[in-house]
Amino acid sequence: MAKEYFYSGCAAAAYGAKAARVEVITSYPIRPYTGIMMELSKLVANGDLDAEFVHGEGEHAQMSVTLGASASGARAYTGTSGVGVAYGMEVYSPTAGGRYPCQCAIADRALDPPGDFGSEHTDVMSARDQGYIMGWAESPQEVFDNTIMFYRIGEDQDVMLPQFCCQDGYFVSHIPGKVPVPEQSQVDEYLPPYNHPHPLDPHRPTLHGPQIFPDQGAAIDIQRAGAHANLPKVIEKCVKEYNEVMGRNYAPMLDEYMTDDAEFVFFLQGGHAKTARYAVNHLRKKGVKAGMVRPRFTRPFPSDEIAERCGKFKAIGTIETSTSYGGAMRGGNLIHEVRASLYDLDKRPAVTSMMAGLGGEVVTLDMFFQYAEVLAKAAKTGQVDQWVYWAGFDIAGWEGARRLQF
Amino acid sequence: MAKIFEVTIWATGVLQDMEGRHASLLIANAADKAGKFVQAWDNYADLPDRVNVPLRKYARISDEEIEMRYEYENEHPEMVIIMQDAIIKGMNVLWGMPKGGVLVINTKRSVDDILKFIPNKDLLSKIVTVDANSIAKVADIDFMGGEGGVEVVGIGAGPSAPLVGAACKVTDAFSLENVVAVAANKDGVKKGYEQAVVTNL
Amino acid sequence: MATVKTQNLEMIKSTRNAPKAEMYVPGHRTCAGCGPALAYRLVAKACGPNSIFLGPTGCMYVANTSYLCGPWATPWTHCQITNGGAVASGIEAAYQVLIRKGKWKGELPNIVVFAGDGGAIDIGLQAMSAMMYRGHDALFVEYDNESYANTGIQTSPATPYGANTTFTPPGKAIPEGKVLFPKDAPQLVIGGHPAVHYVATASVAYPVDLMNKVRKALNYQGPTFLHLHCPCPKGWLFDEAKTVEMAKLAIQTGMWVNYEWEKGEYKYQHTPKEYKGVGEYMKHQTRFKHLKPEHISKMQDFINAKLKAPGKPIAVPVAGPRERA
Amino acid sequence: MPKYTVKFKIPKHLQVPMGAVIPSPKTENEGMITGNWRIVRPVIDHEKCTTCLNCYIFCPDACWQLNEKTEKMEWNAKYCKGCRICINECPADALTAEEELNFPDGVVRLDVPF
Repeated sequence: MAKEYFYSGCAAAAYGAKAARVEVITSYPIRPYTGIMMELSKLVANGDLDAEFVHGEGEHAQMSVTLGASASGARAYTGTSGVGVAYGMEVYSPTAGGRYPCQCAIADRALDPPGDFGSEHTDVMSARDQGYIMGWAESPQEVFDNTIMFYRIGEDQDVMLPQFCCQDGYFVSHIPGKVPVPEQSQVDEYLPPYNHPHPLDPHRPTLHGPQIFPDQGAAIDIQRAGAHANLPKVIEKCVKEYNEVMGRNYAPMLDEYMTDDAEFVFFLQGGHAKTARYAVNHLRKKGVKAGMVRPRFTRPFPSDEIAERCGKFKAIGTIETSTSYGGAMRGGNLIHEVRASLYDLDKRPAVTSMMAGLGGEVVTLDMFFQYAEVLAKAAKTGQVDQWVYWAGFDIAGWEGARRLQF
Repeated sequence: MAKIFEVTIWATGVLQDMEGRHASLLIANAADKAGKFVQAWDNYADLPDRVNVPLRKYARISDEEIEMRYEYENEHPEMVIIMQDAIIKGMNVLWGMPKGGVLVINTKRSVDDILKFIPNKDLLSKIVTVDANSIAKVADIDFMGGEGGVEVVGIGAGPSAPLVGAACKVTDAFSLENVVAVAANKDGVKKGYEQAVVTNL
Repeated sequence: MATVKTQNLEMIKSTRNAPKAEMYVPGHRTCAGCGPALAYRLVAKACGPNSIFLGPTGCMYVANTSYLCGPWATPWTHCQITNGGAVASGIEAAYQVLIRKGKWKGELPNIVVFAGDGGAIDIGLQAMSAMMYRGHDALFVEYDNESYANTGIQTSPATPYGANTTFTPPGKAIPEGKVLFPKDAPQLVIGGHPAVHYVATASVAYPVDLMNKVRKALNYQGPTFLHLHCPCPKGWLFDEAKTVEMAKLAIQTGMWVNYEWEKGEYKYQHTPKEYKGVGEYMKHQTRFKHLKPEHISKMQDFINAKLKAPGKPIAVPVAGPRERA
Repeated sequence: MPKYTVKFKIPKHLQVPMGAVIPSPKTENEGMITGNWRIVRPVIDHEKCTTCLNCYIFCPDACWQLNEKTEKMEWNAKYCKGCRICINECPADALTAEEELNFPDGVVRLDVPF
């Protein structure tokens, strides 16, 4: 039977990778994801995990090592944070386009300047359009489960795509939570050994990635697009099976909380969803019909589900944990895709961008309450006064909404 | 859409990369002088060029605005210019040519000798031969005419001049005087025109 | 516990008993008379079928795979010009674990990175150095055609002093074209990588020697480095029939020295009794045509200094900030 | 409500295998036939040839092979680019350059240079 442990998000990712029997691991230190590799190196050193541990000379090398290992038929695992994500950028498209389903754990971190080790989604959100599967976990348990689930989804022969398995730096990666760890036999039953249809193998030689004519470019892009088109089906299947085998109950795409009769919802990804749930509870006590919607995947983006299930709300506040300077609405990244997903509905909710959790700042209950006021008003009037709100900065009388930590 | 007169130039990689480009530029610039709408470009997939690889350079001339500007190839060249005669053996140089096209070739060989290597010669109405190499020597190959570069030394100093000069004999899309006007080696253009042997087929 | 090669590829005595099988087969878009292509063919011949080749971006990627095909009878993969060493590390690590787990049966394949000078000692230096440091059992070959040739001949750290490239054109202000002296590639590897026990330079002018150095490198366990002199008719601007002749001239003039560095010991090959002047080499190449006598003698001084102890680092004249091209 | 495209029809000439992975060639790469690059071809005089194998070992395109039965060098017209290295490196002057157009055949004719 599953034993329960008290794991940080980092430890959860490491033990998830161990359960997935990763074969090639490559590391480079950067806070806050470093803990994942520290755990794995111990497991390898003690012989608890039979894998090659390659000390990369940078994130660019980490991504390259996992690409090479994955192309040779080994299950490969790496990870990074913040500026490291940016440094690996060149290799993301070759990995996704080459269809090498390796996994890159992300404990996100603000980009410079100046040096800031706090959580912010902007780092990996900037790499969201390369073809990677990508989604944020809310808790160490979900980090553990996603690590295994993402491999299963990415290695599906209809998909064959690499994955960003994301968690909020510090908030999820460093604050331990309960993680029920299943038996290895359960994981083996769920996740078959990695099998690449045409690896780099002298016994059956193939050439990987020769030049193509510009005219063929669209055709090869369509392959990546097609793999993403297959994803919702595959995700549905793989999450369902995971729930059955491990006795969990994950929604495939959209995790909803108190949405049945909600007038407005907070729409956000990652760890701050925890706080959002508590905020919703308090608001409900006050008779405010608030709810929360959390996409489990950012790529593929759950636009179908949003169009299907979020049209009924009067207002949606996308709690942005990333920046999109100069982008539409001048807020974060989520609002672009949420608004776009709702566009074809006859009756559309009012949607506004609500900045929170940038650079690792604490997203307080109070902030959700302030934003709730805005959304409640929008729900009444059917429209928002601003595209984007910066709680505590752009509206007077919000003392305490943002407090300095030290 | 307006009728477009397409010219495809075949040249030898590295050795004639610049000359080939100059041939297309001579044609385009000459037609431009006559107030036509023109276009001249290299085949993108043929570059980076390699020593001896066959290269394609293109020119287009039209009386009206050319609406399809961003394409890779000339699909239907009415005139094909060969900078180095051995290319006709290895490549279907008349690829896409509508019936009644013209072939201009830099060679010291006889027309019959050349036609032996063109199985689809029935597409041709005329063939023009000229020994351009004996009229204008190729200067030392250097990096002056690099991909996308500015032609600082002027265009048409080498064999491209007499070759395009010869082409003037069989088309009115661009005129001798305009080619002379834009070419660096004006004498070469004239000699090419005079020495060109036109054969009707 | 690392899987190690048990193979002992035997030395090739003469051209005649070189392996017949071509692993780098006819059918590639490299220049007529391409030095790197010749080197590739010889390296692949020496490696044999149980090999995996990596092609960082460069001529030997682009020209060899234009379009959607390639000339390798073995497995091959493209990698970025930046990461040849890192992708090779991943492949080697994968085979270590796959063999250990019994998922792949057979001798650890020869993993060979075939990188240009840019992919080896310029933008690819970091990944190459890390592969050497970590001790992956792979061979890193730098085919040196002394420029970024695929993009139309731009200067690289291997481009010799005084060469005309499309990024170092000679002009009134900078008459020499390139004013800097090149990096010493083998020294970069020898100098700081304890895991490396074998580094050698070879030239396409001496194919048997080249093939044997490849095999010697492959017989060594752990990382090894080969620096191959590969004349480039397009980039150096000489008649493509003279590719091998240029390589020979380079050795006769001291512009290139064939040597092996084996566990700290230097051994030299093909040293001429008397060196010709560098002018003898440079006069055949249009890339040096613009040079004045004083430039040639500057090059001669540099070569003379190098030849005092080939393969060892020497001080080079440092260019002023304004002229650094 | 619009739906996503899930199935794509890709015309044959544009089809690329998954991840652009293709099988390795065995003895020649017919995707790039280069014999049609030649301006001149090397012609061998078997009388003079000493089968020193310089042409074989110095050919970047592996276009000279020794036929062990006949002990004669065999030239690969399909791929030889006519670089003339073999002619330059032949110590016995057994090789000469002749214009390709002096020969009626020996070249695979292509529509595009690839």
